[in-house]
Parts: sequence; structure tokens; C-alpha cells
Amino acid sequence: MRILFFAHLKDITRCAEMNLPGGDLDADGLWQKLIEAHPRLDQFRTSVRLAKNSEYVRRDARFTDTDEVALIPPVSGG
Amino acid sequence: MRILFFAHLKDITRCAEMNLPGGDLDADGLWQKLIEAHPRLDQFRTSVRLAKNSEYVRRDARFTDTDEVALIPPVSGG
Amino acid sequence: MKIEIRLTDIPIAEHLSAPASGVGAGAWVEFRGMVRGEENGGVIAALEYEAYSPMAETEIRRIITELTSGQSCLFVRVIHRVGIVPVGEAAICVGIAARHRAEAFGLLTEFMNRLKRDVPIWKCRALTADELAELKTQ
Amino acid sequence: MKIEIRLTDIPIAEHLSAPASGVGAGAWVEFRGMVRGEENGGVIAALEYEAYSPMAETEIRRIITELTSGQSCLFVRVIHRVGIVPVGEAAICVGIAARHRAEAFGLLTEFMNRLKRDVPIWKCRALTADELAELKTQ
Repeated sequence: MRILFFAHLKDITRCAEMNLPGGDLDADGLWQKLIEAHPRLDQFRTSVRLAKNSEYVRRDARFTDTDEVALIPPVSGG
Repeated sequence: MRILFFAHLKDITRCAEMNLPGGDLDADGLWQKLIEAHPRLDQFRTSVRLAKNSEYVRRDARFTDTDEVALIPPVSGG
Repeated sequence: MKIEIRLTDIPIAEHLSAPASGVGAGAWVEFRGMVRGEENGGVIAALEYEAYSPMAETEIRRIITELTSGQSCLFVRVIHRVGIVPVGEAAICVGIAARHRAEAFGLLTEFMNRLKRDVPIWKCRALTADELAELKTQ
Repeated sequence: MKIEIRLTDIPIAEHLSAPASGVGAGAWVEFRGMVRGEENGGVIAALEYEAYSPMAETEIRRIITELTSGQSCLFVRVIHRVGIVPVGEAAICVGIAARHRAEAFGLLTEFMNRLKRDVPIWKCRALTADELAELKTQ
């Protein structure tokens, strides 16, 4: 699946997006893979919301290879 | 003193302003003279606020010959 | 803080400049209250507004000064039409510049409430299309 | 109700027309949030905004639709800058037409609160005057 990073998360991961192969995951499984790829993401886990295909996900969301997943750190628009 | 009428009060009194000789009056005394001049004003007494020289008056205000007094019916600007 | 107040019998310009309030202003809000096509359930073409002019201006200034005391509002502009205002035109325009939006929104809301309670301006007549047309031919 | 949403990297026009929302609109309110000359206590010359574009627009539309359900708002326009926004320029412009002012003010306040909580747009960098000048010469 395609993973997008924004704002300071791009500095942490040093990329704006990455591809994460993984099949069918729940949020915990997804975070585990993300932290494996970028260990420093761990400290942002509690403040980051996940979006799937341009929508915030619910707790029970599942993520598959065709999804576009975005890590949304606290926003500051306006 | 100069008395100003606005909105529907002008229709009641058939004038926009009048001169009311009277010396030194409190609000009750002023209303008494106004109602003598225009008996139909009586029914508006409870809804009309008095202003003296462009300011709403307090309860204990006094009105003298040099004052400009306005009868302010409920406003509806904006 | 700068306060600009005007009562006018000509249409309020569609585009008013925000003031050059410098780098401190983080929020600019402008409100226009327009005459709607109905009044008390009937179709109308215009409203006629009447003001007790010197007192209306004094009272607007007094309300703004009171509401902004201790606040960081930078600029307030109030323009109110008097005379005939056709449907669709603005009867009032209020512009506020402040450091933060919360102050600007709060002031706008509270100012309009106070204006509608205390400022000696009246909708003294609703005009039908025929009455408005007749006035224009006079 | 009509909704107009735009993310743009060019300056927001100073004068945007109110929509031709007909004789039903009694209130038009426009808010501009400007970049201020300081951020976290330091003097700045510009802010850089970043957006997750498709989601930001979807989310703005979702919030407006939710907030206006059962209401009589007639038109909402939201324009948000992305990229570098110099001090004094608007980062956001929100315009609302409604039957009555209370609906317009309420929607504006609540929409801005929700935008600042949920819409994926970030102030990703504050630029000093030197940094801004350097960018311009590139």
C-alpha cells in the first residue's frame, strides 16, 4: 500500500511517501510495519491520525495493498 | 425644549419635532406634558426610551429648556 | 484602535478595502446585512431606514468602545444605509480587524446584537415594487 | 446550497464577489485569516503551508455539509493558500451567505474550529526575511 507522510513526519522519515507491502492489516499491524521501516515514528504514534483513501479511519479499519494511507500529524491550517 | 419623534411616533404626532416649553422636569413631568400635547403617545410610553442630547437617559434625569430630547421607539436597524 | 462610522444614503461599495492595519492583524472579518425580498411574510422591493443621526453614530462608537475595552481589536468600520434600500443591497456593513479571529468574531456578534437593541435606526417602511417604481419616477 | 472549495498557491484576490444568491440572502460574511509578523514569539516574514490536497478538500466539504444540515445557509466558499504565504497576505478566506446573520456567524465560527482540528493542512515552516529573500532570488 502507498503511505504518505506530511509536515514534520517527512523530516523524520526523509521521504514524502513509501510503498509498504503487507496484505490485510489492522491499525496495530500497520503501525508495527511503519515503525519497523522508520523506528523514529514510534514517538508520534499517539498524536498521529490515520487516513485511508482521503478519509479518517475508524478504530476497526483494515488496510490493504490498494489503499492510500496517510499519516496525519496535528493539523495547523487557517 | 426641542422634542424629536421617530418612526411610527411621527405618524402618531404628525410631526418630526416640536417645541415644549417647560422649565426643569423629571421624566414623569416630561411624559405628562408630552401626553397633554399628543394624547395618543400614552400607549407608547412603556416601549419608548428617552434620550437627552444624543444619549439615553438614566431614571433620575432632568430635562431643561436647552435640551434636545428624543423619543426612541424600539429600534430595528441592521 | 481606529473606529470609522458612517451613515449614508448611497449604496455601500461592493468592495471596501481592509485597512492597512499592519502585520499585527491576523483576522479580518466583514459582515453585510442585506435587505431580503420578504418582510413579515409579504413580498417587498425595498425597505426605508430612518436614523437619529448624531445619536446613532455616538451610540455605535460607545458600544464599540465598550466591547473592545481590554481587547486587541485594531480597526472597526461600521457603515449603515439610511433612506430607501432596495432588496439585495446591503443595509449595513461591519468590518473588523483584530489580532485573532476569536476577538473579531465575538465583537461582530455582540456588536450586531447591541446595534439591534440600542442604536436609534429604524426600518420605518417596507415598499412594494409599485411603490418603489413610483418613487423612482418622481 | 452551493459549496466552493479551492486550495491555491497564488495570492487570494483582495476583492471576491459575494455570490448572486438572490433575494433570500440576508447575511454575507467574509473572514480572512492573515499571516502575522510573529510566530511563537519570533519575527517572521512568511509561513509555508502544506496540504494533503484531495483529502483537505474532501474534509472541508464534509465539515460544511455536516454543519449546515437542516440549516438555511445558501453559499459557502473556502479558499486556502498552500506554499509560501508572506506576512500580511491571507492564508485563508471563508465566505458565507445565509438567510440570517446568526446562521452565518455560527457556521463561520464552528467551521474554523473544525478546520483547525481536522483539515489536513499544516504550517510546515516559518521563514525569516533572509530566507524569504533567498527563495525569491532562486
